[in-house]
Amino acid sequence: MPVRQREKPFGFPKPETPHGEIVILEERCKGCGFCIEYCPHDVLVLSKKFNAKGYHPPEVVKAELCVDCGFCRMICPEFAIYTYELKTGEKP
Amino acid sequence: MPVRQREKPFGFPKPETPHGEIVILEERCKGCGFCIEYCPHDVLVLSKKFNAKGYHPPEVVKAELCVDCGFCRMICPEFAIYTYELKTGEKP
Amino acid sequence: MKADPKGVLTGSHYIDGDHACCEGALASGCRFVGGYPITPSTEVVERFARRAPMVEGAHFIQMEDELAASIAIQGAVWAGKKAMTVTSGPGFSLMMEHIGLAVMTETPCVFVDVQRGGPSTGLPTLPGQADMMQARWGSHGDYEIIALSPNSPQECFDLTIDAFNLSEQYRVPVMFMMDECVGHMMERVVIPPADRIEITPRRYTALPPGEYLPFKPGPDMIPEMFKAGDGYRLHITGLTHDFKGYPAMNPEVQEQLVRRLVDKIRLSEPKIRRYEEDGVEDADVVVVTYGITSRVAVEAIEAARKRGIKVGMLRLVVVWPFPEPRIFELACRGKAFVMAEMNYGQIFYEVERSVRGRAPVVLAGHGGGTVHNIDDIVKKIEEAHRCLS
Amino acid sequence: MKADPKGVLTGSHYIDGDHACCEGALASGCRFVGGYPITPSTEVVERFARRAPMVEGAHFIQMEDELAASIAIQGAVWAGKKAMTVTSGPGFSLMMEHIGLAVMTETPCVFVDVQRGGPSTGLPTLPGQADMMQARWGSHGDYEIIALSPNSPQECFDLTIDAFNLSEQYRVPVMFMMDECVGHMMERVVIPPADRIEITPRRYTALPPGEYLPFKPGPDMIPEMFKAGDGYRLHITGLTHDFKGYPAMNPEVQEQLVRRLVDKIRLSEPKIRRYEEDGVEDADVVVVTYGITSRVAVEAIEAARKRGIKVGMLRLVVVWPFPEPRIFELACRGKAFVMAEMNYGQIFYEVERSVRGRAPVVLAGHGGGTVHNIDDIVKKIEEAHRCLS
Amino acid sequence: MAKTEIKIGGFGGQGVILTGYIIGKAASIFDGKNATMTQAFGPEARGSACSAQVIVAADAILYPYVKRPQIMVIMSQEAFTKFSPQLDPNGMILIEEELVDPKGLPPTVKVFGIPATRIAEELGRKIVLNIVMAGFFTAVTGIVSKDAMRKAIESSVPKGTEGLNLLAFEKGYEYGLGKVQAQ
Amino acid sequence: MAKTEIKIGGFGGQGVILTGYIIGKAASIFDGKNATMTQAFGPEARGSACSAQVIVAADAILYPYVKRPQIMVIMSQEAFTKFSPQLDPNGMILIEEELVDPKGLPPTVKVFGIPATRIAEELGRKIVLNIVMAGFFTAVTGIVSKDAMRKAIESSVPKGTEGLNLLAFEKGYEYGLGKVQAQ
Amino acid sequence: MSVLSELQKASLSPTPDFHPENHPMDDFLRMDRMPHIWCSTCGIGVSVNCFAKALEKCQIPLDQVVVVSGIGCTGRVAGYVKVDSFHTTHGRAIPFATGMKLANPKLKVIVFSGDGDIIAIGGNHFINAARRNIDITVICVNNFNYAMTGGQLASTTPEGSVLSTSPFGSYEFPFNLPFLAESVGAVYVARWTSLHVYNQTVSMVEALKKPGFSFIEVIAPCPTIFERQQKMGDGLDRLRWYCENSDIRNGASTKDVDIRLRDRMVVGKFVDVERPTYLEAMNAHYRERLGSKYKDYEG
Amino acid sequence: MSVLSELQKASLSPTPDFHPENHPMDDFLRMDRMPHIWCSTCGIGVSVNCFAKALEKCQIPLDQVVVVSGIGCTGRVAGYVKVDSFHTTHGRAIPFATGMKLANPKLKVIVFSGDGDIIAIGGNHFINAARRNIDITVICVNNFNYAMTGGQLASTTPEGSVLSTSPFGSYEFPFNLPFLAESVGAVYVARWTSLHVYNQTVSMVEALKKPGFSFIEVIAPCPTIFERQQKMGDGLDRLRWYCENSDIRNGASTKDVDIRLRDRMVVGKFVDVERPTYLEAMNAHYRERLGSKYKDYEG
Ligand SMILES: Cc1ncc(C[n+]2csc(CCOP(=O)(O)OP(=O)(O)O)c2C)c(N)n1
Ligand SMILES: Cc1ncc(C[n+]2csc(CCOP(=O)(O)OP(=O)(O)O)c2C)c(N)n1
Ligand code: SF4
Ligand code: SF4
Ligand code: SF4
Ligand code: SF4
Ligand code: SF4
Ligand code: SF4
Ligand SMILES: [Mg+2]
Ligand SMILES: [Mg+2]
Repeated sequence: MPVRQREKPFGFPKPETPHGEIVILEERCKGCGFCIEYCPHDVLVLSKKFNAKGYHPPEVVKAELCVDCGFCRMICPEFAIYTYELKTGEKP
Repeated sequence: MPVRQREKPFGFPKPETPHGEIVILEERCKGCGFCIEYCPHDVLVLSKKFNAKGYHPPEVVKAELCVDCGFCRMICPEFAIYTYELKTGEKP
Repeated sequence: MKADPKGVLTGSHYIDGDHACCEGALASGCRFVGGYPITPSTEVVERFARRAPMVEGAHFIQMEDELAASIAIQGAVWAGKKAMTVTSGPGFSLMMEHIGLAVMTETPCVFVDVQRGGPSTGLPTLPGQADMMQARWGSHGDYEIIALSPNSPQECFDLTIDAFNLSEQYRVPVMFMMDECVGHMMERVVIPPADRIEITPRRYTALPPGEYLPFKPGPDMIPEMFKAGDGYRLHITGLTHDFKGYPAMNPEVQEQLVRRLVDKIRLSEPKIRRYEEDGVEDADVVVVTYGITSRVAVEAIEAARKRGIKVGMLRLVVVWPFPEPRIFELACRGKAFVMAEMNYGQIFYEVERSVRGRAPVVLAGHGGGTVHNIDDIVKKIEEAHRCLS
Repeated sequence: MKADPKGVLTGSHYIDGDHACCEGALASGCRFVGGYPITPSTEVVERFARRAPMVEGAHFIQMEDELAASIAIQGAVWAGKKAMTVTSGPGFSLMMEHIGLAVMTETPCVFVDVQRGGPSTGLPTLPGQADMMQARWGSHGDYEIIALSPNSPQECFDLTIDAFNLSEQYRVPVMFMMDECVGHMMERVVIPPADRIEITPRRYTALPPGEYLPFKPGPDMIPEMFKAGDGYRLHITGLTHDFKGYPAMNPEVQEQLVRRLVDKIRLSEPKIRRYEEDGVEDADVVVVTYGITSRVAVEAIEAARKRGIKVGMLRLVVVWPFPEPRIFELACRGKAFVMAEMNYGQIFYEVERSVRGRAPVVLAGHGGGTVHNIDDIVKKIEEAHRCLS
Repeated sequence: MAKTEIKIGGFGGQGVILTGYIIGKAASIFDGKNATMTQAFGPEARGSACSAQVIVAADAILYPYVKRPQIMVIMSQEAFTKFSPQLDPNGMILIEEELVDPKGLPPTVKVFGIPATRIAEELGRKIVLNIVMAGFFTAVTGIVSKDAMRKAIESSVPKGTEGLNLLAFEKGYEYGLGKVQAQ
Repeated sequence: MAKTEIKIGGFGGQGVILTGYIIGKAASIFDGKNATMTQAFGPEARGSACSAQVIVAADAILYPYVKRPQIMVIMSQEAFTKFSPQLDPNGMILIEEELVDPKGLPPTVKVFGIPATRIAEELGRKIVLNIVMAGFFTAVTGIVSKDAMRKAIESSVPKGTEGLNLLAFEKGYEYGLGKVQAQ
Repeated sequence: MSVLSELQKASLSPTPDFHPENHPMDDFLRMDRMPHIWCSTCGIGVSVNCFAKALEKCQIPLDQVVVVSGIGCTGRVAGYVKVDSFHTTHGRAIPFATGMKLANPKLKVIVFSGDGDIIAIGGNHFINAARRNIDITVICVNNFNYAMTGGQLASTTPEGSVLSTSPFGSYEFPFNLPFLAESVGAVYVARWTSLHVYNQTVSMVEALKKPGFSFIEVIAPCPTIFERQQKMGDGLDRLRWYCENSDIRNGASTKDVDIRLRDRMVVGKFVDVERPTYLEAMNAHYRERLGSKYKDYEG
Repeated sequence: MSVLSELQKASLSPTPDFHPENHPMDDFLRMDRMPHIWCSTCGIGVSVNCFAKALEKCQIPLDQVVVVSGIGCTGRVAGYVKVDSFHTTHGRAIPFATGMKLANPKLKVIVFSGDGDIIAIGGNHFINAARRNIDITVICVNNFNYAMTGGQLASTTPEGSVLSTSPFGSYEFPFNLPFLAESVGAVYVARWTSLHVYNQTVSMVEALKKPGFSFIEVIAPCPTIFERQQKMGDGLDRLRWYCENSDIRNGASTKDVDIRLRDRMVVGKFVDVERPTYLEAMNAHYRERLGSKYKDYEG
């Protein structure tokens, strides 16, 4: 895989400090992998499990690194993932 | 009437030396006056007479000045006028 | 509902059918015209273009082609306006796809076709009546429309109002089938005061968002309407759709939807029906006709009467749906028919069908370019009369 | 004339109706297709696009829309090619103006319409038979065309050749009315050797420039043709035109020209006529049908026969011009009719008209989306049978 | 009065159509009769029409075109050549006498001439020649009332030109009266 | 043999349509029977069809669609759920046994399973699972001849892949023979 | 790029009626029609997502928003967004939208459709609406082919692409859409790929706010057809390709931004100019010509 | 400008069968249809004259020349030129010509029609034929209106023009045709007025000789409608106006050549670039892809 040029070509902003909580609506997912590939902090990986449609939804592996940048949400063609800001120390 | 800017805006070539004989097909003419207005040597004028369609065809007044430049022919929307080159001294 | 006085040019006017049609549209509340020039219909939009800036809420736009004109009006209708487009044969042909869209989405709107000689570019400045079957069958798929045919500038005014009203009543595109002769002929046109003009308002739903289903038919088979911007946030599609308006591509929904689209007009034929009869009751021969030809036919009928033939006339005002039951009834009473129209047989076939073999039907037709020669109709009346004996 | 072997893919193939239609076109000498994709017709042009580079002189172009496709082929025809365009309902609606042009200029060409469910976008991937009247009446002005309807991939091949041949014979656009079911169904298609395929050559004039008049009818009412580039330097127009091809906008020339355009087909109906009958002679009920429905109807007929009703079938191969005389003849012999078609009554009206009240006619119709339910046809057969008693 | 068929011909720019329109309007709106006006169009519609036809009748008018005009108003020689054969042999023809030479008419036809262009020019606007002609028509034919014609003109010509046009009308009308009395 | 109705179901990418096509072609072109194949399309035509229907008969086939299949070839659970209720209770069903759990069938139905995907994978190209299935179908149903199927495959798969495909066919065929003999 | 950082901040925090099983944009979608028909790794859904976000950012009441589509995979967008939405005929979304906008200028009208729809069959409407500067936003998902009908050549297909009607590769030259749009007077023209979700969203916000004819071209993967036929992998592979091969050049001359099948691709905001809209021009014109007789047209 | 001086020299001398009552171009005209319908001082006839001359210059055998028109005053050109000539439907001359040219590439196909025809209703065909670089020459007589139908607003009508559907003056922006043509890939683009007869002719010669889609816009008076409605006098007055107000700027950037009703106007040859034609590209492409199996398509 080529070197990722995240900052430049598609110009999303510098990660900020907030910490994000990730919600994955697994049944909607079509396993495209967009969110996984382009999360700037590699928070997500492809899970092994299948959803009812037969796709592998993403799985959160480094929850603590999520900065609530929203990229995963924006790039998901299925409206299947989103994040929201967690106040420091908060756990939903 | 404004000063004529013949050479420039519509860029027709410098008159050359040959002498032209003018043929006017009066019955075709719709008296637009284009040939008269734009003959570089003012060879033509509007005649007083009417053709069958009720238009005044042009009339040659300074035959000797015609240089067979062909402009009158080219601008006539009715294919009603043309010229041809006369060898020096020739009269058709 | 009464007409909005803003659009009504009350008074007596000496104008042609095209201009009268425009005034009829304005009187009936039409506030959007999407047009594309074509002889002999252009005067309709030319007048609208001139009148629009002075009539509040009215807008005219000349679109880039007839495809655009015939769908721009549908956008305007769903935004809340009453709207029409205006054309002649070649442009009408280009509008066929969008007539189908209006049928499928039940968009009330009016298509004016000022008929000239065809086919193709044909006779652009001369009259024809050969788009009558096209008005009924020109788009793909099964459907029904309503078509009216005026025979004078006055009727161009009056019937344009009816066209808009029927369109709103049945949520169906209405074809207003003029012809060059009626369109370009000047006569006195009397425009009544606004409060004497009856207008059918759009059948907007009173149900709140959430309860309202945009394609659920009412008791008369017709669903109520909404408009964009009113908070319903609904979907309209030319695909086969269910009550919600959602695409549902299966034979069952197709049957439910398209059968209703067809039946809402077919079953209402007795209510939509409109024709004028003269001397039909004791006639031996009935001349069926419409539009400008109906005026010429009257002279032919008078001539034939002078020759001792009992002739009556049935003039179709509403041509589609066709008053098949009435024709059949007359046929059963032993009358012969002459169909007088400016074509080589269009509504003629409907008459032939409707008589069910009970009566001879003779066509007095020609290719257009001018109105009938009176003698030609008289000859056909005689021919039909001979068939009776 | 025999087919050019270059275009003939002799052999047995397992292909669908769309592909077979393409092969039929190639076999009949079609060397130009102007297309625009639309389900369920696209496979015809896809195949042509793939085949063209290997068949000398063949060219495929995908135009920017159906308007363009339907006139590009006419340009190609006047440059000497045999040509067709291919579409489905919505695209067919857009082609209506150019069908009129082809009629008026007597341009031989083929319009393939693979019918789907309508109106409007309707049911894009499901079958319909509701463009049949449109094929006849969809353009403005009066005219006649020829329309064929195949009921299997094999016929998609065979009848496409007939379509081209008729088109050349009569100098008229021919409508090839397939449907989604036939278009997408795979069956064995046997393509004979080229020397067993009969091709009608274009009827080019043998007269030299100067003597030849491009619209002077021959003895069969059909003028001979020329092509661009052959030195005739002639003019072709969609305006009403005289023998020279010059615009002549008056009722007399209109009558001469358009009546001939209509009559050259109407009067040739006995020659163009093509239908298949099965068990009609001693039947009480005749099922009239065409296209895919004719196959379903056979099963219904068998079922009805089992119930003791004498049923026959008349399958229209050529739908337009309609074989009115034959229907009338059968009606006179006391038979009842069931019209089985995938719509709410189109050719049904023609049958109704043709029987002239001599026979009951029952419609077995539905809105499309799938073929008929066999029982539904059987019920209609029973209904028709009851009418007889 | 049964039905009077009128045909007006001339060349483009003479206001032929407007003349027909004014006559039709006068008869139908202000005289309470019926009047149907039609015009001939050239190819498509470039305003090249050069003849107008008006039918005036007390009863409803059915057939829309003029078949055999009883009255012709002719303003150019070309129009004369083209249209005069259609004239009812017992009809009358009104001509712009300086532009039209009415040769070859049956002797039964009544001919009335007026130098309308010259009169119009004298009024300063050649363009009103058709209104002069309309005045002449009113006086000579009596088909429409003078009052109706004046109203029709007033309501049909561009704002600001009513005075001039009514003057032109009166000139033509007077000229016509003179002619009629002379006969 | 009267008429045999066959339905093939699976998910996109399994080559469902090609399987149907090969069976139809084998029967109609190489076995001299008649065979009509149709397929279900999704919205418009994006190749999302996931079922193919084949009717095989000695006589002419009229009604084009499968009404009550006697044979089903099912390669996904979704397809099983959707289509199996249509199966003739006296029919047979061929399944990709690692992908389909054939629950709820009437006891009269004959079920034949094959791990077609695994066999295909063993051949190095998962994509030939449908050809494995076709071999299995040939052996189990006997509707088409082996020879015809081989010819149909040879003339339908991309050039250069004939060998692999025929191998896959044979694997499926052998597996099928074994199953049949076992019963 | 202030909108961008704003966008960033808008990343939401849970509200009192927070239901984790719903997506914050569910309100904007017709959930009763989900799942949508778009294939896995197709780019259309991404643009719908961006569009939802952009609408939220613009704070235009959804009741006033209208989405108009033609026919095609992208044409299905109108069916999924829960605003008043119209799925018209193939190629004619723009004139429908024109009629709608002019009939009620208070509506915010967006045309969302495919390349074939907007610029092949619909080309004439595109150029004329831009010329008139009708106040609508056109979002064109350019997947270089007619996807819905199974993948044919489009007016935007890069030379050399294999499609069902160009089975040996296409030899037609495609349109350079930004150049075309600029030449006919669009006041706002941008191009992004499906990967450029922030930029896409920012452009949508800018376009929605800008009076006049704004145009956004989104280069999107159609893995089922286009990428498969070109052997370019799936949509994810294609996003990776976009990532490596697209150069953001805001303000680039539109003349220079044509697309070749395997060359680097220029994206960015290319045009952002001021010009009175059709209705502004009309009202100004009538006010001047007709004076006080004229009341401004407001629908 | 060598063609120009050539043109000059071509001024003819009497041939043995010289009949002074015939015009040297009579052979090129359908004399049995004369007089044509065009009004006095209309510019259309001037362009036909130039076209006749250009054809003569190119020495293309007239038997191979085809003129295709749509519907309109200019659309009547096809009816008067004595070559194979096709008067098609409104707006569709270009696709007809496309079919003809592709069916027989030996033909020299010229589309001669009006602005409304070619770029209002026919806009989609114009842009797509240019994009494909179909080898035809399009001569568009731009009289700023739909003349044949009595003078309505067109897509080329300069703002402020009074026409029957813009009775108080138009408020739409017109197309800048050279800019549009360039943006979609026309290989040759020039604009002249009816007064520029030599330049027009030279451009026609160049366009006819140039393989690919060439486009010539001729600004022409329509005295009967356009000039009359704008109170600009007759065609002669308008020629005088052109004379004073047009600047020849060959090679001007097409972006800068838009036309305003009463402003100076730029004329000239703006674009002259090389690009393989549709058929050249196709043949090259197939040769490469299909190798010796492929025989060049020649009609
Ligand atoms: C008049 C008409 N012609 C053709 C079609 C068939 N059709 C449906 S969608 C489509 C093309 C869609 O392409 P595009 O707009 O690029 O959308 P995509 O599917 O690629 O998103 C076509 C040709 C149609 N529905 N109507
Ligand atoms: C489908 C269709 N729509 C409209 C018309 C009417 N029509 C004929 S010519 C014309 C416009 C001609 O304008 P242009 O091309 O500029 O030619 P001009 O007359 O100005 O030379 C129109 C709209 C038609 N013939 N066909
Ligand atoms: S919001 Fe999404 S993309 Fe951003 S860091 Fe968190 S998981 Fe990764
Ligand atoms: S972007 Fe959405 S659909 Fe794609 S893998 Fe992530 S959650 Fe699933
Ligand atoms: S050729 Fe014509 S324009 Fe030239 S000088 Fe002679 S008369 Fe004048
Ligand atoms: S240019 Fe021709 S038509 Fe005009 S005045 Fe001269 S000869 Fe007559
Ligand atoms: S076919 Fe292509 S454009 Fe359509 S939904 Fe699938 S991937 Fe997307
Ligand atoms: S109307 Fe205009 S364009 Fe037509 S011929 Fe007359 S002057 Fe020329
Ligand atoms: Mg696309
Ligand atoms: Mg023009």
